[in-house]
Amino acid sequence: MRLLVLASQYRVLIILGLTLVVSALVVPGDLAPSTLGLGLDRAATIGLIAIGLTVLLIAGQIDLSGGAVFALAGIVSVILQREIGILPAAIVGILVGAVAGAINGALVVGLKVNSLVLTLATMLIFRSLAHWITNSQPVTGTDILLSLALAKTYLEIFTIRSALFIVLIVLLHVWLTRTIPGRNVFAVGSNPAAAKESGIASDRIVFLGFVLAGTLAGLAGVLQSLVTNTGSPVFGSELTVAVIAAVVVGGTRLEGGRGSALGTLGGVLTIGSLTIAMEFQSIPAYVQQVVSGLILILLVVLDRAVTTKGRAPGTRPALVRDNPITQGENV
Amino acid sequence: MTDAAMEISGVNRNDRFTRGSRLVDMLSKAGLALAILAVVLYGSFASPAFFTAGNLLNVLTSMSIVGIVVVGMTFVLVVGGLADLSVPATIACGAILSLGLQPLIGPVPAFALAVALAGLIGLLNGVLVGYVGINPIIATLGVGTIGLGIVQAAVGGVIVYGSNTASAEFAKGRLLGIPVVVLIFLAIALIGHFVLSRSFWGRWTLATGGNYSAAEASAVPVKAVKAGAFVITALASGISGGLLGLTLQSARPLIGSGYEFSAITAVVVGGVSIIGGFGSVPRAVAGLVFVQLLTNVMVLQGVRTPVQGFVLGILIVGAVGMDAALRKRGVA
Amino acid sequence: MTVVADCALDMRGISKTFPGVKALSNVNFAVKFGTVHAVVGENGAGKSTLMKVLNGSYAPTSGTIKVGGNEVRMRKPADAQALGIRMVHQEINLVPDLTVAENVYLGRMPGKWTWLRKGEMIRKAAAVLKELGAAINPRERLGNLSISQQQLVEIAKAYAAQPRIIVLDEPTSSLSEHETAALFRILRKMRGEGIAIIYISHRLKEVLEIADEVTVLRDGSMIETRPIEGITAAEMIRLMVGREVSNVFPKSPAEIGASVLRVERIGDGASFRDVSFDVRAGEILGLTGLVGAGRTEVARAVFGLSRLVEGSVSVNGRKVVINSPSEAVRAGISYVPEDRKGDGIVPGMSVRENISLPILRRLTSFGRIRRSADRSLSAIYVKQFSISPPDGERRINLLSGGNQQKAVIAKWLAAKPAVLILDEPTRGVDVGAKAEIHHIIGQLVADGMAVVMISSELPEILGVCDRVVVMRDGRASAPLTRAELSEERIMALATGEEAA
Amino acid sequence: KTVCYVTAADSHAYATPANKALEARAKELGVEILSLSQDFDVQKGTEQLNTCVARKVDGIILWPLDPQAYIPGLARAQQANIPAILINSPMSDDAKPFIKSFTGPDVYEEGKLAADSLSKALGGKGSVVIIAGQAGNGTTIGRVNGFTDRLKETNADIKVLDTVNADFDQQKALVVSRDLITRFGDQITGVYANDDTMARGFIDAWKEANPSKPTPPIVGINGQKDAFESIKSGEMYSTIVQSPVEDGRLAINTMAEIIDGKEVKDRLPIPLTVVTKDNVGSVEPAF
Ligand SMILES: Nc1ncnc2c1ncn2[C@@H]1O[C@H](COP(=O)(O)OP(=O)(O)OP(=O)(O)O)[C@@H](O)[C@H]1O
Ligand SMILES: Nc1ncnc2c1ncn2[C@@H]1O[C@H](COP(=O)(O)OP(=O)(O)OP(=O)(O)O)[C@@H](O)[C@H]1O
Ligand SMILES: [Mg+2]
Ligand SMILES: [Mg+2]
Repeated sequence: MRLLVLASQYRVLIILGLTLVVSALVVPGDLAPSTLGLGLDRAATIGLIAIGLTVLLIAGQIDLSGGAVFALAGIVSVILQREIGILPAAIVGILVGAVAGAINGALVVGLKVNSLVLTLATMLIFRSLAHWITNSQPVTGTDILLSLALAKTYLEIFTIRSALFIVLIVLLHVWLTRTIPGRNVFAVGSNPAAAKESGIASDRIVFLGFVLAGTLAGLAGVLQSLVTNTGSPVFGSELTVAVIAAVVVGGTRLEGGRGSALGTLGGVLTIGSLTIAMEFQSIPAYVQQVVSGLILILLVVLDRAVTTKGRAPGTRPALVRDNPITQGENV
Repeated sequence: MTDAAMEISGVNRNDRFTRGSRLVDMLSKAGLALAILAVVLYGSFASPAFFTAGNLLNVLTSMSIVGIVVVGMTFVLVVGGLADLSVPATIACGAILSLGLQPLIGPVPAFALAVALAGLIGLLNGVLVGYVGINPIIATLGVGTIGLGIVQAAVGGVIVYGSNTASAEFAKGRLLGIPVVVLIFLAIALIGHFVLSRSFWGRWTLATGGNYSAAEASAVPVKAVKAGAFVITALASGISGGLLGLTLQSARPLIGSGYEFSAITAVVVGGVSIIGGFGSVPRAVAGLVFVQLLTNVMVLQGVRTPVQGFVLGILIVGAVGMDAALRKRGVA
Repeated sequence: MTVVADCALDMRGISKTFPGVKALSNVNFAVKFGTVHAVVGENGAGKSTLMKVLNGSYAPTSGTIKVGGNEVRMRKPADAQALGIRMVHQEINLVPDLTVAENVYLGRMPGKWTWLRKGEMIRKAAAVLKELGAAINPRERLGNLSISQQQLVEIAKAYAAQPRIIVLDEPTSSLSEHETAALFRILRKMRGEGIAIIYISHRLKEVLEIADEVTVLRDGSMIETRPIEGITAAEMIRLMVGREVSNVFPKSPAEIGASVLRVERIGDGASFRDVSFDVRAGEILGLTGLVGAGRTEVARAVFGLSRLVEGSVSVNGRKVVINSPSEAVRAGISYVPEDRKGDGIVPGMSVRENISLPILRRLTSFGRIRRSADRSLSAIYVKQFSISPPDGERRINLLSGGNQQKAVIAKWLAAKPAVLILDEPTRGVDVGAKAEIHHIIGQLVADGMAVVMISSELPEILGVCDRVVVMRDGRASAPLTRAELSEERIMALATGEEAA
Repeated sequence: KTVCYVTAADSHAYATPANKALEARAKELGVEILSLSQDFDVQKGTEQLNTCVARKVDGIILWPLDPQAYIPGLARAQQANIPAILINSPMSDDAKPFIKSFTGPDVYEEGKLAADSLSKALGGKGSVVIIAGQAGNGTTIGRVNGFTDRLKETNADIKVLDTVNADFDQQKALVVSRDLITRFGDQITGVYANDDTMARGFIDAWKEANPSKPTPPIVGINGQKDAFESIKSGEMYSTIVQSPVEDGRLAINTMAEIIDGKEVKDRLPIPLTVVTKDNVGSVEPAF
């Protein structure tokens, strides 16, 4: 039992280690820094969005619209390049992400509706907008050299994108564990009613959480568009699921109140290196699917096993049962 | 309050209790009917092709396949299971197997086996969600991914064609002028409605969604009930997939993608609560009718696909927002 | 803010209407600084609602509130807190995923700017908990505590905020005598500091002990405010119910028969072990002890809600293995849980649907619920227990606590059990309803049922039980017979200290 | 020698046989294939190019799903001296400097052939609907634009009533076709579907609505088996055979030549055959 609990606490490290070891065995030169850097860059897009989602999930909310915001922000940043220049266009793109997040947040807080359904709807809206303004055709940027520069690796490991991700996730870790607003996020996710009663501005926290998630999705989308010099309405359609998987593998609970930035980092890296390792082996996509699905389920089952059995058998779950993912509907 | 009840209480302390929530209650029930009516009226004015038997039958036929899934998904939402995201996998399973097995064991056994195997996927979901206690979103996402991967590996990505014309004719045919798929959908909806609103299983489903621990402490087999909702959805999707395969006479692994969102959309627009404990099959079907009619009107008006998506998105926001507002007034 | 006279709080003409219920009508309520002001009333009288209006949780439909002489408007709890008002809720309202210390300082964690000063917070929280006499580790995750421990944290949280007005809504309902005494020490200290204390309880003995003034509510209206001197429990009860309530604890006259439920050396590997007792037909067996002694866990394990790892259970002389509540029901065991909101009711369902839930299968033919059987079942119990309002179709969460409790008991009687386990059946239930519940229990044993009653309230245990088992730290004492029963004896067994 | 093959998908009616043919041929040539599947996700593909570069392979065969997005990745391959060619779908002209060749069917050309075929069927006069694939998808864009451009070019008196997306999905095509038929009814004198699967959807919808009326001339693309049946029975007018086997083999053959240091043409089309009732007996279906 002890072992299981330990295994679950450090599961991300264990899996990450296992993945690296296995891939080192099967892939020639996998542990070379450049390959690691590749995995990291691969993980950066998922990772940036995962940062926002980690906060939201801890606060008991979810955002399914990240992939669509990703596409929309990228498109805007590319379209505007010709009009206002690359950097301003990029900033506007990120702002689009922020605004999209603000819309999500305002609707969830204002209408007091379940965020799962709401962001399902806004996902549709943002995705439709992306198709609408591009007439469903991909759009092209002005400067391909910039793309090349952005994708360059420094110190053999970091691209600008992956370095940004690492910095942000470390910041997130400090914020979540060491600051009062960070702790309040947990309170809001764990028991919204109690948080409210205690004078915590839960609505504001939830709203800002959505803004953060939108902004980061926007940032990731803008970076992606700069790196590929393209904005496309179909970008990011597979992203949301991967991001949720990464965050959950990292031990953040979908019901709110529990989670950590470092866990998310581990989850993102795990998924990144797993993909690279499997790709190096030329494993067919559907086998990759089966493997990722199995890992996801096994991890969550393990988590269940230790959180229910880790406590003395027979003890019952906490009295406060408000499920925060459902927050909003019956306040 | 009935007169008899008044008599029992005898005392007048009970005039504190009134039935203030009735109006709101009605409004939340009638809201959707009004919305459907509005769409029908608008459609009839805007497009001469709309209010024709042919078009309405088209709408009905188009919604039947997803409608069968909607019936199952209602159970998932009511039992507090959030959503079943493995529907694309179960539909693919139903479609591919019901066609692929035809040459081996004949059309009817193939169909039955396809539905049964889809049910098995549902059982896996159910065990993970109901017995192991995993969040349904994650469990069905994972199981769906695995299922779809296996299906793809099994058929190697190629299209599976039907080989039995009789079954194809049956699935595409009509009975008394009504397409067979529509009849099957209606039958399944009726059964679903009966089970949810009249049978002990339905009461258990509502109780489990309403308060899991209280239901457990009331000797309701909550785990089985929760698992059951996923099995029901998987069986429904299996049937839906099988019918889809038969009508199209071809099936690909990705044949069912998008059906999970359409089904959830319909159920939610129908006002079924995503936190569970509340909802009915007619409501979900009404949600489906509304969405389908609206889409149809837009198509007939030549509205472009992205704009349709945009409108639909706004609509869902409106629907859930209104539902939440009404519910808040109805019962605090 | 200048304090006008000693009037801490003055609520005038407060009304509050919920859809379907007028919870408060034109209530006037004033509290002075440096006093303990008790509020009593039957279940559903509107006590909690009045306090939630004061706390900013509910906006009043009409009326004015003056705090410290100034008129205020409160839109949310934070507004009330800014005015120095703190409330300990009837229902526990804490964050399970944060630590105890973080809960105590929830919403006002100490720190410069936004950095969290964890060490300081834990130190302070430990001090407050110690003062309350609660042995709780401030670093522990709150969700791992028992209800009563959580209740203590809830009190600590309000106390640590150093309020000017503190509202305690049935704070002792899940506390033992020992912890109640510690709480009263603190309350007296706070009174000495000039804090206004509003104290809601159904335990009139406590009210007489601690309060300076008492306000009685009935059916949403203020009946009277009086100084505590010169008022008796009987008088308070008369004001509350508007009639005389004679025998609060009726002794059971039933004839004792054969042993119905016998548990032998059971244990769950964690919260209790080596517990043995038996209950006979027509007998009420009391199960008491301090908070967290493991009574609830025993009951839940016997009922199949959690696992037994050792020992045996037999009903009517036959050994039974029970792994789920439905097996328990089949074996003839019913269990009324202590946590009504969490385990007792399905809030979205009507009283009728709640009552028929455990025995639904018996009301169905070919899977279909027989509507008439369903209706008549609930009608019988609504009438028999005079559930108010007497309408089986009303959603159960719109009923007051006591009426909900009656419906939950009805639910379990409908299962026609051989033995009924009641876990704190009268917790947070008013005197009138309490007497009714005791009356119902009396009837049941008279009809030959065996009853196990878990209660923390000694007078209740002494009043109704034929034999009493005392638990301490997961172990059970040998049963005490009526002749051996006394408050001192029970406390000695419960605390492990020899009686003086 | 190792060649990185970034394919559109592992599991797809067209891609799977193309992949198989490519890999089989590679074995014959003694080339090792590192096959990466994008699963129709452009972003994944752009990142997979980096994996290829990191693996230091000897050549890259890319199945692009977007006209632009892969350019930076291809540029990086070029910096690493890895030759790259495109299979199946074209990219924009900006990509030219970074690739050695493009082998595969010309989707734009397919659109043009379809326009000619439908023109012929309609005698140069009529009004048609286009059932297009996924919005934003390169193949869709090529096939639609080739068609409409060609109609303009030839000044045909053919009006496009509407273009709707059905995502290369038969069921979606069935649904949109029902609506098209309700909306335009007899105005529809011809149909152009971006692939045979969707053509099938239209046929089913037509038969539902007008059980006794013959279908208008329908032109599809791909040359699937069931399309051949439909052409034989007269339900469809024509399709364009584009053989996935040819597609795969040509790509790896070309790459092998490049690795051997030979010069290759920058555009190597696979043959496209328009199949109508006249030649349906003599042509092999694509899959
Ligand atoms: N949120 C609500 N919505 C509807 N009715 C409510 C609500 N809260 C309370 N009520 C009703 O208002 C009345 C007063 O309830 P309240 O909780 O204030 O009683 P109480 O005196 O605290 O009773 P108890 O002793 O059982 O706690 C009851 O009839 C109750 O059913
Ligand atoms: N929600 C919970 N989570 C974890 N452990 C719990 C929980 N509730 C109780 N426990 C533990 O179970 C043991 C027995 O508690 P139990 O609730 O059975 O005692 P009790 O005598 O019924 O007291 P009370 O009901 O007054 O709290 C205690 O050690 C307690 O800490
Ligand atoms: Mg109360
Ligand atoms: Mg207890």
